[in-house]
Amino acid sequence: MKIIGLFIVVLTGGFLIYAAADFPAWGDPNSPASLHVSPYYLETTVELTHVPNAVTSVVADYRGYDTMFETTVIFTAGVVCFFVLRALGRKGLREESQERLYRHVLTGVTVRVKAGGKIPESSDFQRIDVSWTPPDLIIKTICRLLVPFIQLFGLYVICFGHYSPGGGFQGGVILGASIIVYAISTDLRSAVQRFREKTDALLAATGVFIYAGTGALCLLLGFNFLDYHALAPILFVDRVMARSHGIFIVEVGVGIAVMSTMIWIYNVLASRGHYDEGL
Amino acid sequence: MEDIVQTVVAKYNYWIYITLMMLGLYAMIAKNNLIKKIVGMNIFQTAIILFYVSIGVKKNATIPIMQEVHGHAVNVAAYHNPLPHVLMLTAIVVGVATLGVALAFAIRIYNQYKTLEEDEILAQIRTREEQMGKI
Amino acid sequence: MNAHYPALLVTVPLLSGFVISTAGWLNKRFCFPIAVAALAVSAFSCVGVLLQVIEQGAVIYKLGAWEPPFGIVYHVDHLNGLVLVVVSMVALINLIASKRTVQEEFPEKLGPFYTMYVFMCTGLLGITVTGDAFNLYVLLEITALSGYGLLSMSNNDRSTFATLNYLYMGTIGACFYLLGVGYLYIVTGSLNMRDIAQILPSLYGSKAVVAAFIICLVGVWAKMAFFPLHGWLPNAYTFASSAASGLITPLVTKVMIYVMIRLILTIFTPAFAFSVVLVSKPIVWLAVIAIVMGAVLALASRNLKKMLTYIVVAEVGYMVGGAWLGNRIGMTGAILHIVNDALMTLCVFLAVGNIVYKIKDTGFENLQGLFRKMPFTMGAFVIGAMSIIGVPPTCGFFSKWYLISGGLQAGQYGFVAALLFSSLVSVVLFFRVFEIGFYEPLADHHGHGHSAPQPEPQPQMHPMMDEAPVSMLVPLMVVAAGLVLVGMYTGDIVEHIVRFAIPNALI
Amino acid sequence: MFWQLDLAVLTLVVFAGIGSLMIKDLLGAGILFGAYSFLMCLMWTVMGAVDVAFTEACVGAGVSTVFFVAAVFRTTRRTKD
Repeated sequence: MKIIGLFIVVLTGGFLIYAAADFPAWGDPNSPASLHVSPYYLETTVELTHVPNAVTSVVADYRGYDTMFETTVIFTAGVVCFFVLRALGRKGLREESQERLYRHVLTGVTVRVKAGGKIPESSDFQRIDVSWTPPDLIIKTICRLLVPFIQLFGLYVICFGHYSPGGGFQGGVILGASIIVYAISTDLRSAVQRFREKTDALLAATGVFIYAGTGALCLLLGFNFLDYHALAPILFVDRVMARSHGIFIVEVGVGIAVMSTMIWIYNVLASRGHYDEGL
Repeated sequence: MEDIVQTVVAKYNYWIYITLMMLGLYAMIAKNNLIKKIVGMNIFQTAIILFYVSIGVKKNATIPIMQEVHGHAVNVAAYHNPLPHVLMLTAIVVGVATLGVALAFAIRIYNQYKTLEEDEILAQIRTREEQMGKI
Repeated sequence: MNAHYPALLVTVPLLSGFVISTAGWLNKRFCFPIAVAALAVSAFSCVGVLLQVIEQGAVIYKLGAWEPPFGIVYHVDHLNGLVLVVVSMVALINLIASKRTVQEEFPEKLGPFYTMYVFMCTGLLGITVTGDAFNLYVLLEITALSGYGLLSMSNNDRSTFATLNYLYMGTIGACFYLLGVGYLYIVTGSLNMRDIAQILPSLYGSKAVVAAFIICLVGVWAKMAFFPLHGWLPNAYTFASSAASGLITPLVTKVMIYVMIRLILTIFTPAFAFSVVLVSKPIVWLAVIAIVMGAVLALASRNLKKMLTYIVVAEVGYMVGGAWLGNRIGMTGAILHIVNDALMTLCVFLAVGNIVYKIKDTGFENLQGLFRKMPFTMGAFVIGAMSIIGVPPTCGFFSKWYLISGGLQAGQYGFVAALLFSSLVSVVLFFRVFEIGFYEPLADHHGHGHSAPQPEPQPQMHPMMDEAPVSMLVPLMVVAAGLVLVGMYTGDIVEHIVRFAIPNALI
Repeated sequence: MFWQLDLAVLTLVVFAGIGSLMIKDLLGAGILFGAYSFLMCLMWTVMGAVDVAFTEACVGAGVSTVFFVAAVFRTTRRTKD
């Protein structure tokens, strides 16, 4: 296999290098790629959409249709991970049918409960992971302190995408990362308690639905799909600002979808689909 | 000397992207471990992203965020080409989506076969089939 | 609303996907009806847009109202209009036919299953309808990801590993396509297919354009399982659940062949593909090897479903070879075969789905006495098999006829011989199945507990008929009838649709 | 922009990529892949693709690495190659 692999790789690489000889020089401002379509975006982004960041305006407006599917790709990935790994119902393992560990908080004694066993109803017993390490005060405190700031930054990135690098996708990932950090620093169960799986899945669907629904709304108002001009009478602004606001609405949708999907995928992967024990 | 350096620099990005891409492709074909293959797959994808980003570069230009707000015409040559950046945002997202799905499959396969090595999995499948055939 | 058909046919399934996903968490009963409604609307729009195309020529839809080279446009002409109708119909029929098996296999995960199902359809329809090279890539990934999800879960525990291999291959394919688009972009600066086609003629000498063409082709071949890159297909499709293989087997390879034809005809134009790059002869020979290999491997397999997947590999060879013959008749045959092959693959896979539903396994040793047990299913299976073999009243005959005459006209006798050889092998293959199912006596031991062994009073008069439920039989019958109907109206399809799908430059 | 720096980072990227494929420990491979992504993100910042770099910093160096670590934690660190 290694020899075949090497052969294919050398062949393909040689072919690509051979073809690269005809490329325009790196960084040439007069290359065809820089002259044909892209100047239009740079010239008209402020004039037509009021968005100085050309990348944001192209992502969410000129080529917004791509981005809608891009968000759908992420959502699909979440659905597929859930579908493949998540253990549910009779095929899946209910909590009682599994061996699990509890810790008696007052004495520090660890109790192993065999499959099918029950624990006395008492708040003294705390469920712990199989590979449990005592909670580290420093890590726990710092992560708790950090989480709100990470979230604030994520919101800033989503809202300020018009004027600086960033936007719905990056902000969404940062927001998702804040919950993931919380899940890692404490344990998965307490993170899931704050952000339930159902909420998560519904939010993910809602986020993408906001995007596609905005497009469909434009269509219902008699314009083409995703033509944000249509939103002008609803948002009480002129047509150019309508584009700007349309981009913002869409970015928020992307942010929500990406955030929830990232958390969803992490939870499913880290708990092997059981949603009980994480990293 | 300056000229040679210039020509190397002019296409250096393209050589690197081809190197990385071949690295990823080789890992996907020749590596035995499923997670290593997934790493190779991601290297393969980032190499293509590097290629696209290299297309968008203009010398002595700045990031594609407009500075003058109103009035005079935009000097296009002063800003990098935004279109490849847009395309690659999508490609990165697709990359992480594929990564998540691939890892989910890897975990599921590990649950079934208790190994991530391709040859060991294939051996297990073969023994199982032989047993099925006998029974 | 008429003007919005091209947008509706993609976005209605897309939007329904989110609703289905939500319904999966709230009330699972609604998942199936929503999916049916969405795909029905989509199929209706597809037919509507095809009628528009036949009446008034190509339909252009600007998404976000941006002008073509700057924004994304949908460009529906006769070629993709035809493929759209086929894709949406096949998806709808399989959805209805597979309701029961899905409910039994994934009772807890109906929501995710139907979400992935409609996303798969969205992706396939989007690939077909789009006029933008990069948009095609994104949709390719949606199709691929939801396809991995659908294929990976089944009662067979080998499916996940087979799907992971498909994922590696599929990612390589998609990345190569993306790279090819990048090569095109670096020399033309455009992503719109028709815009690229206008810029390209002045660049025919460029090595980068040739490289772009070949890289795109290799990527698409990896996705359609063309001969040297076909390794992932048989396992991934064999071990999948019936509902998933009924959707994916007929459609994914065909849509990828559509993409290849679109590359040849629209982006690079026939003049470039057949005259500037001299690769058509080697590709036809590769197709010959694909056909022969597919036929031989099908002969060697002892499982009905696996045998059919190898036939799919051979059929891919038919279409790639036909498209690369470089003449009008061959191209007509290839386009016609996209339609016919989608239908006949659907037919046989629905029949296999019914068989799996009743006897759980498709190994040859379990098929004994099937004709007596499931006469309607096997009747439809026979029609599908006849079509694959190429027996006249069914549609398979006509496309094969076009392919053979195209091969003769181009002087590619190897291709003609491979087609005839593969037809002969198909005869052997299917008659072996018929023989097992028809003549051999009903084995005693294969009741899986659903019918208690009791003395049969009149075994001859009342054979143990144990047919699949009506909800699975009716769609199968519809498809089988469709095979004959499409065969009868082949002349009209060629006259009114396929003829206009091929540019006049191709003689 | 210094092209020397550029070349150095590009070369480092290749080494990080090779390293993540050669190392005989899957956790290490995941972490090195994170380093690779981060270097890549530096490259793209230098090239002026700030949005892409930002995304890669969040996704490639951040979430992807976490996914890798989670998957390795739930499977095994052992690898033969």
